[in-house]
Amino acid sequence: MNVLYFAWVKQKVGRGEEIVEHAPALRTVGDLAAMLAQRGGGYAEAFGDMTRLRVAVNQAHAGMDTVLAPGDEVAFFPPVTGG
Amino acid sequence: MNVLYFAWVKQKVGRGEEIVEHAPALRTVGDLAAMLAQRGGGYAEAFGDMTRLRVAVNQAHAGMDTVLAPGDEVAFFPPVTGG
Amino acid sequence: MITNIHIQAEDFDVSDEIAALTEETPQTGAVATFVGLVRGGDDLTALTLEHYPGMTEQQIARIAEDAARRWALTGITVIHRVGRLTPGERIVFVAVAAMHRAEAFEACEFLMDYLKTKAPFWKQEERGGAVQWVEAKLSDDAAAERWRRR
Amino acid sequence: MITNIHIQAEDFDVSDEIAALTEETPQTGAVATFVGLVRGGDDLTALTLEHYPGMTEQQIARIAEDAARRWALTGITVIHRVGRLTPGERIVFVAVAAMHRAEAFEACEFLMDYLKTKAPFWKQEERGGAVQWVEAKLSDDAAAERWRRR
Repeated sequence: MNVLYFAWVKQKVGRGEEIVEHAPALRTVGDLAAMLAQRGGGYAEAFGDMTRLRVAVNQAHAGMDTVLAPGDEVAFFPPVTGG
Repeated sequence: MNVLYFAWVKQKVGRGEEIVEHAPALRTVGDLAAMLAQRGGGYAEAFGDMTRLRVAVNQAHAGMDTVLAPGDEVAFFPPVTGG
Repeated sequence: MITNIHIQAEDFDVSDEIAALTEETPQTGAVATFVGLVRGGDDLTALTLEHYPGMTEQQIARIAEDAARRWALTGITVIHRVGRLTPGERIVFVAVAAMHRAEAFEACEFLMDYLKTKAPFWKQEERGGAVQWVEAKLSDDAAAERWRRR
Repeated sequence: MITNIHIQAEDFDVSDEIAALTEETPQTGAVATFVGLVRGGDDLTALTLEHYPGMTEQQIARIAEDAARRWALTGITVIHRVGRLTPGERIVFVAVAAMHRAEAFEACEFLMDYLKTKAPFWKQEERGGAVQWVEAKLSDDAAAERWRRR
């Protein structure tokens, strides 16, 4: 899966995107976020409080219980502040 | 008094403005309109049905019962159709 | 509050007008504008617009003052063209600058509703060879009327 | 219905954009536009905007389609700038062309409310030397929410 980060999420994890292998333990977006939080450091900061984050799967708004599949594009970002 | 005509009122009476001497018989806008209607021809056509006309005295919207004074600017025109 | 009101035969440039309105008001964050065009179709050849010089400018200035009292605005520009205009040409322009967008939108719509119904302009239509004065529309009166209740 | 959507670092010209939108739609009588500017004051030095390439364009296209279903429109242009912008610079532009003004105004405001609340853009503020991400505003959410009830 291609995992993307935007705004302060990108700054905290120190990168804009990375490849994460799909696995049975990463059934949902929530599983992926918990795994990323456990990496510690900037990841723990970014994913420590998931209420502060929004997520999209394959460029559509998604939730913590959205089920993941191999090849998915998963993006984590703060609430949008456009215009 | 300076009497102004706009749009089809101007076309019917054949002029854009004229001087009408203030007189005791022309106490109100209604008196002036009735006098103009009695001239016949285009004036009778323009002033025959006053419900089709709007009036301004000294550039402020007025009515048939608005009282006239020497030196007033009186304008007759159809309902506006701007923009 | 900057207010620009022009009744003119000449065309105008929307970018220039917005720039003139916002250059001197650094607190402006939002500009809502409206451009009215001569609508083609129905065999329309041209419109000719007439106004009441003096009264028209005065009425628009009063409406602009009213808008500035109702909403927190930083600037208003109103341009209304007169004379003969052909399909596709610009007739009317309103720009309202404000700190925030809700105020800019509301005031812009308010000004347009009043221009359409209260400002002394008269419109003549040419279709083929025939020329006819446009009748006032009730839908425009209703649009202007809703601002009274607020 | 013409739809133009651009996410770009470059500035744009409002007159050119309106002309491009109306030239091919002779039935257009009304163009409502909105220009959002970087508001000066409060020591703001600059804004930096980031977006989600691909998703942002797609979301805006969907919102434009939604607007075209709700109102009788002839064209929509949305331009949103990204990158670093200083006070007075244009950030966002929406133009809605329609036969009549009420539809143009409503759709323009609708698109702006959605751009502010739903489209994937993130804004960073520079004040003096300090840089900070802007938090989402509840007032913007409320503005977008009102369109649900219609």
